[in-house]
Amino acid sequence: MQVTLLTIMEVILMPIVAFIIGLFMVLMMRKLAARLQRRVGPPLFQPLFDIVKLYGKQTQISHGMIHDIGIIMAVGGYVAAEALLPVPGMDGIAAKGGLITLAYLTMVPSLGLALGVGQCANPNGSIGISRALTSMLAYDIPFIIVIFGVAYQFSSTNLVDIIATQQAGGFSTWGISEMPVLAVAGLFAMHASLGKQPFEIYIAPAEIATGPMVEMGGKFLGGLFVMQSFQLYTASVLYVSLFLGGGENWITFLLKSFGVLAIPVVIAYLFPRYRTDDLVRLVWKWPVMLALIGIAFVMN
Amino acid sequence: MSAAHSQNLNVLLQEIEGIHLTHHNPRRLRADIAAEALPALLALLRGRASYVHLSAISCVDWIEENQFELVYHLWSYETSVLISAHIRIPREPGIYLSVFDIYTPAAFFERDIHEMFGVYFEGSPDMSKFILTEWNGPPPMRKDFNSEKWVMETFSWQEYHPDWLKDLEEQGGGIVSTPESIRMDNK
Amino acid sequence: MSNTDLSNIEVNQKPVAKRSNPFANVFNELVSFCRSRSMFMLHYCTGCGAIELPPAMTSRFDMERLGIQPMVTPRQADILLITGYVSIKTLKRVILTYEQMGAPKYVIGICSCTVNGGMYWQSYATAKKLDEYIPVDLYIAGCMPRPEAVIEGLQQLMAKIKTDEANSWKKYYEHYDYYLGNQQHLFGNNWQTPTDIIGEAKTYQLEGPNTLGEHTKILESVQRPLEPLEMKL
Amino acid sequence: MRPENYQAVNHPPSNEYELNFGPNHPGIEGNYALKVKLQGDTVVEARADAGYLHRGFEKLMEDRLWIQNISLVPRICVPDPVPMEVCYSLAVEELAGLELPERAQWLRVLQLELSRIAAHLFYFGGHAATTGMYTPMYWGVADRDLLLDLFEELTGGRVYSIYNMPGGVRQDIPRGFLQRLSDTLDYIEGRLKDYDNLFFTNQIFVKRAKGIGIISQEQALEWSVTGPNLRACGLEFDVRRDDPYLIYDQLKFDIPTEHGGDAWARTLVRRLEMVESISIIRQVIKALPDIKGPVRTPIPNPLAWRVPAGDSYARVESSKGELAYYVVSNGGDKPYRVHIRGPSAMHAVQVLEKLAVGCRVEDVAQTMFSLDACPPEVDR
Repeated sequence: MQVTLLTIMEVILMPIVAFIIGLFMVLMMRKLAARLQRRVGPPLFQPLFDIVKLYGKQTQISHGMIHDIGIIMAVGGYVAAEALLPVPGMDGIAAKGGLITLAYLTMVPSLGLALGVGQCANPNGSIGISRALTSMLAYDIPFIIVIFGVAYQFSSTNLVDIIATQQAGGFSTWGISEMPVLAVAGLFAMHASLGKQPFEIYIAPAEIATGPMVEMGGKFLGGLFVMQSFQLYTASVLYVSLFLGGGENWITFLLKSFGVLAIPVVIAYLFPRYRTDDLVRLVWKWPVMLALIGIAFVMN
Repeated sequence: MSAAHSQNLNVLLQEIEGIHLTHHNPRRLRADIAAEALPALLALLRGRASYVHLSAISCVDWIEENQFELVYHLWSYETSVLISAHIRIPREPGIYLSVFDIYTPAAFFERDIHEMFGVYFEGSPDMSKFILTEWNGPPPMRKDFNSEKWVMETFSWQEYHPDWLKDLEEQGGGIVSTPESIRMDNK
Repeated sequence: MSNTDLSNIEVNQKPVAKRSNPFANVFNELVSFCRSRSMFMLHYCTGCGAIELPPAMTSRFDMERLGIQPMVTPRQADILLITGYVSIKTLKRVILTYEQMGAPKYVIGICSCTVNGGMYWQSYATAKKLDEYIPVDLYIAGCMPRPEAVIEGLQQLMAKIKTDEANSWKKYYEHYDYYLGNQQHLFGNNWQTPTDIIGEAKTYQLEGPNTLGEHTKILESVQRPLEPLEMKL
Repeated sequence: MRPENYQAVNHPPSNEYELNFGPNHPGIEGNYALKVKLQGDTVVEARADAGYLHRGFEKLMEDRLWIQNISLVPRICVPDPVPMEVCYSLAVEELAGLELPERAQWLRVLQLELSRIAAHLFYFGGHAATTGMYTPMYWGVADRDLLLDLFEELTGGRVYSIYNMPGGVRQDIPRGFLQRLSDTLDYIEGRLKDYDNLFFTNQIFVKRAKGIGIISQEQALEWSVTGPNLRACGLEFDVRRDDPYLIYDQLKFDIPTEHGGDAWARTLVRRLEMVESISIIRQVIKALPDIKGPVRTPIPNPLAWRVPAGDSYARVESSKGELAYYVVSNGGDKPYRVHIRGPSAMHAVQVLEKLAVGCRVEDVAQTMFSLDACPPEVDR
């Protein structure tokens, strides 16, 4: 009974922790961008101000039931995913869920967004969401191969086990030193899943006026901002869990996850975006090839 | 410009009847011709004198003479002389031939002149409204359209009566003539 | 053109019921504070003033340190920056844009042209007083105002938002008849926008005595009904 | 129950649909619209829609004094205002037969080239932003601001300087200005390396820009494309050299050309032009201290100044192409007619409409920005 209560507490607490860390990740992203662009950047609590303000809008322009549900799905998918991502001291239901469930859950937000945006009937939104699904199709293939490789290496799809194995052996058993090629492919897939340049085809303000976000205002946009902070958190923590041995304690956990996230963010602000077909061609070529080579090494 | 080029050009231009040439300076040549002869002149310049660049078509409304003046500015990348061909057409009905078949960019200028002056160009590919799609009045660039009068009839103005002005007025000063009266006095 | 001058009319504040819960006020104040510290602006490049916004946004003056960032579509934005003279063709789009924004929304008129026509006062193509067509919170005069002036103006707006004084968007609902009348005067009586302002005013209880009037009657007589949208994916 | 804020759009089922670029869209330069018809991802038809920035300049100028119009003309092209003033002044000077002092000519060249650099920096930023790369935009606009500071010091105005007037320029340079100018140029030249690393040699950018919006040389001549866009097609033509005005015939400069005729070539031409402009300003800095004399030919009472009847056509190379003023006087105190040939009027309407067809929707904005269209010049 006690264990179950603790689990429930953890399941409630983990998304909240994820949200707070995610907000700081958004802040880090914007600060890094500002430093690269030779300016000061936003104040410390800017991401929170944005979200509170958006939820405090007095007229909320909804486009119907599905529009509302779509946003809930987009945020909910990530909230559920957070409970499956172990953090130091809290495992949540990670031991029961496993990697495969997590991989499925990270796809739910895109589908939810597609539902919600479809209701808006804005051509920019429709193009944007079709691009988002295209890019999901592109990066999911290396992502799944990488997950398969990791699961094969550690003979488990249980994230708790995977982290424990890596922590037990120290740096030499970390995913990144055991399977470096897969780690590179994983970084690629993670960058693409964040939707930042050069993979930012579905926001693309100059082309389709921010695509899926085009009709979103007030709490809907707020929902997307919340989703973004969850997205950054999920991607970096998943990568840390798979390849960098998870967090031994909170300090190393935060260092690792922020450090991993800094790589795609810095790259993002130095490159333009690809065209849609170029992106698919690129992602299906290099990360997939790397992932397959990596898997060949793992299986040896 | 070399002397040979200039010689050639002068010989060529003499083929057009009733042409009157004036040299402003070595690189500007003004040609006054009859409206009927213009297409022949342009075809000649483009076909045989390397004048491939139509710089602009300007329209001037000479309301007192009841005429529109159309000016075709042409430039040759080889001779480096700009020829301005001036023609006059009657203000009513204000119809002229398009030179789109000789110079493609004419389409833009003719469309522009059509909506600003109301001159219709026969044979131009597109004479629909472009800039003034929300405008229902007469062609605004005509001299008989008074923009200021239209503005005064249509719009009202912001009151500007700050505190420092009120203070001045209490002391017997202030604005003697309003901006509106000055504006209308000018006319 | 209707003669009432709205520039001095205050928005009639509805008496707010005193709430016993002390946290209710805290929450309202938090929201106002966040509103003032996070302003998403939609800068409609209606004119020359648009050229001084990139400097204000980019590395040298960096608006983002004040929490101001550019947004792309009206739905996402809080502030509509009208940067310069508004030609009649643009004015239609400005009104459409303004109506699509989610309240609370603020309008800043940059450049002298939005105040009184500026140096184009004679021009047949530009509208003269912006606040006849949409309510304006703040003007930043100058031809064109420097980036410092733009940022200063935005900071003044921030101060107004923080104390809940920037309420011009309510004026649009409460005096819709006046604004609609001026719009009809310029665009003709067939003018209508896809946004149902009267319906919104009713839904959010922002109706005032002047929401409906002779001009809205004209609107009702020419209005094509808005059809519900079919769901499609 | 919330009010529904949309209108149903009942199109027949089809894979063709329309998309509006603009007038308020980040992929559009200024207040301008492009309606495109898409088939899948490919544009099958594009229509430009201008007039959002129309102020009726030509009409306004007929109502104002010759000298008053100087404050009106720079507003026609906001990113690159100086050529407008210079061109108008040149046209009026030709009409009035005013002799331009030599020092004023050098000062005008100085401003023209400064303005060209500023406009090109703005262009790079905008072009990079259409491809989703914002850092060059942040850098470019901030570096352009340094040039605006110089303008402010020289003329008193950041963007609209209103410094040129018929007969010369308003005042001489401030003390120490040339040194500060030279320092700023050194800084900008040093920064060009950073831009090269970040932007001009960025492989993804090159991949995106190459092959976009190709104009062949024949097409360019047929459509009257001018300026850097023409030079990107391989034709070496520059009004500064081939129809020289001011003292450009005494200056040494190259005319960079490229042969692709695509967005990449157009970007590269402008990048090379910036270097040429810097070298021109350096020549001016070197020569200016030795040129003595007034900076302005006095004109009679400007409020009652009557310019002799006649017409003149002045041309200037602006950063966008060939800019021309056709000014007609009937001997009055106001111009009888002014016609402005904005350089973008050609490539922002006709050329863009043609180039956009066959483009993918990703490349529409980039095509427009690579042409460096300036909508207020189209609308006037």
